[in-house]
Parts: sequence; C-alpha cells; structure tokens
Amino acid sequence: MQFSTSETTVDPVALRSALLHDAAGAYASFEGWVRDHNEGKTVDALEYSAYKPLAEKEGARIVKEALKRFDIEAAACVHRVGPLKIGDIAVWVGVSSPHRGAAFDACRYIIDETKARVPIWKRENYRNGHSEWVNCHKVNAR
Amino acid sequence: MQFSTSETTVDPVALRSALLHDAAGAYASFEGWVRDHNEGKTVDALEYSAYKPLAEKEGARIVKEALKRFDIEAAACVHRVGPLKIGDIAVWVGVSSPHRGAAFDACRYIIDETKARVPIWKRENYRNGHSEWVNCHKVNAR
Amino acid sequence: MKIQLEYFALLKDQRGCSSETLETDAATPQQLYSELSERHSFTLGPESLKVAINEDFADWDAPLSEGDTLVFIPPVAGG
Amino acid sequence: MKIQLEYFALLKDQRGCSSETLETDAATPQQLYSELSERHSFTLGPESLKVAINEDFADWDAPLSEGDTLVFIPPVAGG
Repeated sequence: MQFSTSETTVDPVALRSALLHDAAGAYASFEGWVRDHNEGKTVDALEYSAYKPLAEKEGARIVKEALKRFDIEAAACVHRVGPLKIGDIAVWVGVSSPHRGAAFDACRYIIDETKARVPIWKRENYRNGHSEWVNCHKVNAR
Repeated sequence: MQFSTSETTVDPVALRSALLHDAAGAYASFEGWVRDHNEGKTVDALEYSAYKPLAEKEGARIVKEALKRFDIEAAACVHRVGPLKIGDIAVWVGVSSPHRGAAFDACRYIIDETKARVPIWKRENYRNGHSEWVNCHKVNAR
Repeated sequence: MKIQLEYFALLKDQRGCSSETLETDAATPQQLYSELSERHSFTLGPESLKVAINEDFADWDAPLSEGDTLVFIPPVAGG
Repeated sequence: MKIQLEYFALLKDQRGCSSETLETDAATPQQLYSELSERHSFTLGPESLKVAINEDFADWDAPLSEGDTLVFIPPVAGG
C-alpha cells in the first residue's frame, strides 16, 4: 500500500526494503519525529486522529501524483495514529529513483502535500496542563 | 565522526540513531545505491577508491558548512570504498533538524557537495568486458 | 432526510460525540453547518473547514441525499 | 628536491603505480605535471585536475618544498 495509517510503531527498515530496485540509484526518506516542544511550549505527549477512509484515499492520491510528476521508481508514506511519545516517528516517507534530484523532490512533495491535504489531526498535551488541537486555534483545559 | 569512509557495509539504522534528538522534529536521509546500469551500459560490479585523508577532511568541511548554513541539529555522511555489489549502499547522508525544510536542504547540500568535491573515484565494470573510471572519459579493457 | 455525521478533532470535542444520525431539511453542507454551528457553538467558521460526503471531498453547495455520510473537516495537522 | 607523489584512479592506471618518490627541479605542481604528463602519456589535461599538497587542496602555482606529498586529483565521482 502506497499510503497507510498505522496504530503501531513505524519500522523504517521494513518500509525501505519494499522500495529497493536494482534500477534505482537514489533513495531519499523523511521522518517526522515527535518533538518535546512546539511554539515555545513543552510537549509531554500527543495523539494523532485520522478520518481514516479519506486519509488513506487522499494519501494514495498524493503518492500517485508524485509517481506521475517525478522520474521515480517507487514511493510510500505511513502516518501514525493514536497516542505517541516524544521521539516516536509520526510520519515516514520513502522514495527510490534513478537519480537523486527526483528522489528529493518527490519525497518533499509527498510530505508537504500530506501535511496540507490529508485529514489527520494532532492534539498536543503540554506540561502546563493544557492540550490543543494544533491549527484549530483553541486551547482546552485537559 | 561527521564524515567517514568505510570499507564495510553501511548500516543506516545505527547511523540514524546517532542523529536522534528530542528537540529534532524532522529527519531527512539520502542513500546512493549501486545501480545495475549507467548510461545505457549494464554494470556488473564497481569499486570506489578514495584519497582517504583529504576525502575525510573535505567531507568534514562539507558537513560543518551544512551545520552553519542551515538550521539543523546534527548531520553525518558515510561513503563506502572498495568493491561493491549491485544494491549496496555507496553513500549515506542523514540530517536531523527542528523543521523539515532545513533537513531536506542540508541533506541535499551534503550529497551534492560530496559528489562535487570529495576525492573519491568510481570504477565501473560493464557486462561487455570493459571498465571505466567514471568522469575520466577513458575506457580500458578489463 | 437522514444524514450520518462524523466529527473529528475540535468539532468532536465541541459536539461531545464522534458521530450522530440527523433528520434534517438542509439541502447542502453549508446550510447544515450553519444550523449545527449555532446549535453547538462551534468556534471554527466554514472558511477554515472542508467538506467530505461519502468519504470524498465535496463542495459546500453539493446537494445532500438521504443516507449520505457527511464530515466537516477541521484544519489538518498531520506530519 | 624530493617530492612524494600519490596516484589515484585513471592516473594510477596510466602511471602503473600508486606512489613514487621523485627527484625534481620543478618549482610548482604545474611544472611537475607537465613533465610527468609527457613522460607517462597522461590523457587528463591539467584543466580537469585539482592539486593537493600535504593532504590539502593547493594552487597549481604553489611553491613545492622538499619532502612535500603531492597528489593530482582526477575528476571525482563519489556518490
């Protein structure tokens, strides 16, 4: 599957293996890691929530767009859902291609479009006791 | 070590671990894989040769430049030397940073500069019995 | 007609549930969001939301049909 | 004076060895490459090479000193 959501830890090694091709000379990958802070606030934990059927449909469209736009061999993206800890992989993107320019461009396209278009939401829990749905501009007591 | 040459298989998992930081939210990596063809010729095997002291010095300079130019946490690059097989990792670059733009930009900077400046040479052995030092414009009988 | 609604993120918190079936006369998502927004004091204006009908993106003025599943999509924050 | 030379890639193949110590009157890498190029029929012109003296990049017209290690660097092809 070129785009999937995952309730369990993302394994970059296994995911990378699926993109190996003898004809591919370049491999670019991206990982989004859960950070310990955001906009000056200390983050203790967070969760991702997805509207799963549409997230996987829209994600698959994004990967297909990348395969069409760039000269690449293969590409995939996995996004975690559920509660995550600091340092966990929140999102993983991998692209293999004949040459490196296309691998970088496609990798960046996939993560940029995923962040902009895929219906997944992040709730951050801060050390100060508040939590917030990121980008929804509203702070709620935990 | 931020830049090294390696006689043995490159292990992206171990190398990635060294770049983990709680403050880093983004990780971009690049791998150059040995391809089975180049410019229309079938490649059976190849070797990399390095002028090691200067390669490691120049490589370290490149990584330091990336740390200065881009808002990143950590970066590293390893280049294989000696005989390689199809599918082997020839070069690996990893960068961790607070935000993804800088991770991609720094990763690309390091691989571009490494390919342009670091004294490492590639000899490809072709199925037709010839071999060639790539970029030296001279075909020798094997 | 009956419309199935699913709520996510801030809308789910403000509605206090993740899904409901509504009997409504609203002809479009726009009309329905306007009603719901008033009833539940949603803080997100329609300009910051997207709409999905039956698991695909749709226009705010798409016609609603009996049995449709409708989702108002708050600003996303994946990655 | 004595200069230590190391050869890599195509230059190593064409010279037939990876290093040698030379007694030379050449004052600069430029003069020395010109001599060696003629002697060993090197196919790479100086415009496609770089120069390193004592493990760092140097200019073609840098002065050579007794005991220097000199490397002519063919077009690189890492990655």
